[in-house]
Amino acid sequence: MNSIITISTVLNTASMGLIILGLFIIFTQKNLIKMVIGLGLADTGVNILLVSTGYIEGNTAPIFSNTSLKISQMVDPVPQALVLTSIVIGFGVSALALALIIRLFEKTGTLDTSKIRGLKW
Amino acid sequence: MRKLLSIVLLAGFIFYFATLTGGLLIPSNSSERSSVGLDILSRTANETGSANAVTSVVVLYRGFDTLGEVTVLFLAALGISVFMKSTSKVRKRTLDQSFILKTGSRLLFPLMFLFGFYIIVHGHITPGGGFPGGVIIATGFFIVLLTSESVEFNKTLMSVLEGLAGLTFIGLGLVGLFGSGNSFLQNFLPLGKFNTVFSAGIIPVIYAVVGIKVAAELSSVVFAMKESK
Amino acid sequence: MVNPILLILIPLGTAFLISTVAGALKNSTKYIAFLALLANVWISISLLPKVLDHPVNVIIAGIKPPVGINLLVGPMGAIFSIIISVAGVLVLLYSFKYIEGESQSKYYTLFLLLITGAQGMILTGDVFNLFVFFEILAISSYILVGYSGDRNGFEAAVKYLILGSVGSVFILVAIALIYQETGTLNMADIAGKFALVASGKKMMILLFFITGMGVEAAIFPLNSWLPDAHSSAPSSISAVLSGFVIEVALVVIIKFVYTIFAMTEVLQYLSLVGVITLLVGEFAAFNQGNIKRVLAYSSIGQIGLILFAMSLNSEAGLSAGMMQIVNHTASKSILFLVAGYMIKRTGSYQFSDYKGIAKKMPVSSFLFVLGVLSLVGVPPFLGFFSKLNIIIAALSSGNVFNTVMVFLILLGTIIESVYFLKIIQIFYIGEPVKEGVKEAPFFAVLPIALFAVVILLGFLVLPEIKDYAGSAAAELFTKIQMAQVF
Amino acid sequence: MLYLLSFLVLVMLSVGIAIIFVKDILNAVILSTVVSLIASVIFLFIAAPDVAITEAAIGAALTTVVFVIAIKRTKIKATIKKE
Repeated sequence: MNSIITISTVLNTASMGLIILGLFIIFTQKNLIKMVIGLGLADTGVNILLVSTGYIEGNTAPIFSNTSLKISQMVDPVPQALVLTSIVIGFGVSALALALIIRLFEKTGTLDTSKIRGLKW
Repeated sequence: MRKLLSIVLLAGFIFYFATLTGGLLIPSNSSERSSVGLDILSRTANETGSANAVTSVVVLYRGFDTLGEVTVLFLAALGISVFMKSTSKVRKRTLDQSFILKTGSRLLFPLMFLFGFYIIVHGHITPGGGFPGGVIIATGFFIVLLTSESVEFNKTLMSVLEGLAGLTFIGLGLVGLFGSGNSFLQNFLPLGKFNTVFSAGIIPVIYAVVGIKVAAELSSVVFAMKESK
Repeated sequence: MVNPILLILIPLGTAFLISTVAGALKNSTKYIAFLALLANVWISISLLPKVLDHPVNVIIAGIKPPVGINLLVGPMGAIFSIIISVAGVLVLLYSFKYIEGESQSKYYTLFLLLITGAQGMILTGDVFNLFVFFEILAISSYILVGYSGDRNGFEAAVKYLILGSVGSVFILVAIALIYQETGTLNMADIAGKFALVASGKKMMILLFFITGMGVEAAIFPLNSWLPDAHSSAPSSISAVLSGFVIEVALVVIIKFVYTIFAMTEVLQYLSLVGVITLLVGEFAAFNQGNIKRVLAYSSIGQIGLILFAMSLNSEAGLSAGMMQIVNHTASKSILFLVAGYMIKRTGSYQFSDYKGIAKKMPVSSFLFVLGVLSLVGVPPFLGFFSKLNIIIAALSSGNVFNTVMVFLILLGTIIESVYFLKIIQIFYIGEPVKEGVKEAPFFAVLPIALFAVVILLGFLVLPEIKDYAGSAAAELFTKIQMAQVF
Repeated sequence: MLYLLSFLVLVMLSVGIAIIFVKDILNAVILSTVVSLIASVIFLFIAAPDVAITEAAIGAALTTVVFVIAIKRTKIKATIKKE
């Protein structure tokens, strides 16, 4: 493989980009809901990174749907199982964050972190 | 000040990640790769009887993680019900839904339920399983509850269902622990014929429990957020 | 047969059980929770002698590691699960009267899940499993911080949640990179395979992990959430969060550095970070007027001290750090639990309103003083011996850096004693201004007194404590336990 | 395959960057759903159908539902307050 751009570099760019983007949104945006969106983006980025660690170019999904499939032609199933867990956890955290934000909004009337001054941010 | 700090932090992070991608994420040579996953691929068919290796990892090899994962969803549902508790009055629906919507949703619900069930019980053969299947069943509930006035969402029933499904999961594991296997979540059912629905021992059973739990938890998450006023 | 997996399954199963029967039993579910945690205490104590000579390796789903998940319980795991179960059961007893309101069963479910997460993080032998339990611990703490339902609680919970989730993103990146490099998730297997990995790569992965876990452990630049979260939570939860949650995260970091990555070269920086954390915490605590914020900042100071002790790269330092954790759990729990009833009785968070409260709440105030004495390190309390051991361990390493650090620690201790004396002086001097303040109920005083027994009579069983802490230190330092998995 | 994947990643990242500049929060949520959906297509391409299904069902669909509920509940109150 002489070409610089391979599937795994593309995947790494995607995951790195999404993680940095997500963190950027969390640290610079002031809207709380947007911060949660940033969290979701960073989670997606990590998930792509995890799946790409098990990816072997040209191989098929790890499902023995017929007997002709060979083990050496399959990708690693473990990272995929980890990502299933990570997606569900990410959803749980986002939903919880939004519920908290709704209640905080009911108490303060704003979603802007610079206007919520009960505690030091 | 905060913005400046975060930009400095992010610049550091980008640099950090860039060096990492340069040095660390060099595409590894597939022929030399040795990993737990490739080991699992070679033994899953004989050991678990599940055609879908991802399912066998999720339910059996890393079943303890899955128990933790449904616990996280349980926690999220519980947390939302804690935060929304002080305002949990049942809202009278004033919206008058159209006849087509109501009838359509009632027709759709059994189909969605069946489809979700199909996805769950075929989790060890095809892609899918407890999590997407549970989501589909939960979506079926949403459609009915959003369109018809007569059906009320029963919170107590849902929390009982969540708890019972969790207890069943642990109970199935404990049968393995105190039974012959002497280890938590041990597969104690026969493996059956490879690539059929009734195969793979406790995998479909556990996935069904996971599906019920996920469906109940997701419904209570969405309804706790929506209904409380 | 005592199986360590029950330490995780009993609280988890009880949490599900409570959710099932909450409708029928209403608030009496708390007794079920109490029984479950008592069982946990018994299991963890009977586990300790078994793990001293060789660790217990629990295989899950009948699949041997590294393919399956295992639990690996050495002396450190056993000691920590005793700390978690005992502190848990005492704080639960305190909550019986302290927590009021309608849906108490939810509080107890959350509390049990918090215990589950903490036990799982300490006992597991698998990196991703650690992450799952970390999330259980973290999410239940977010919810419990906001449990009181007031504005500050929600705000602190949102802040804690966002920072904690950023931390978990970092941890997941570290796990993905570990899997990329070694192709395994089992801790012992990783430790073996990491020997072949270039140290630059290992350092990067470790930095990711420390950054992520450091948010939960509240080490210096990552601890801005702690004062808010610990001061806004219900006091029983503050006691638990300060008592063992941050310590669990810290010990996981230390465990990774010593055994899995075996990179003792980062320890120098960690000990510097520890001292900075200590000074930041103590200086910030000095200016606070809110009693719970004082205690929260003092927790930051203490966590810095523990981090310093544990990153001295010597067995003596590690065992002194373990002792300090025991001391901090007991004494900080006393302080938070007493503060909880003082806030409840007077309706004020400012300690300047507690003038002469010792006349109205004599037992509580006395217990508070005991907690302070042990936290600051006055003989003959447990805190004196643990601090002394830390200083001896630091000085015996013989380098100038550690000697300077010891002076900074002593400076921090002086500041700490000054602000605590200020509070105690307010308690005992002056006439009570508030009417209707009365002593905390028996069920609240009893667990506080039991915590006080630990720090008061600690010196009687000091050799034993030292022994156990020493074998826990040896587990981390010599890595023998890791090698016995396969 | 490689070019298709690169194209998808490019679109995904540019949609992600657009989130920073979008003023209306509902639009931002919809853009994040787009990112999630593209991610799920990427998962399908890199031989992870299980992940793709779960990401589409949970990451894209359900998360959006929850976000939209949150936006609705934080907006209605705001207009009431103004009146």
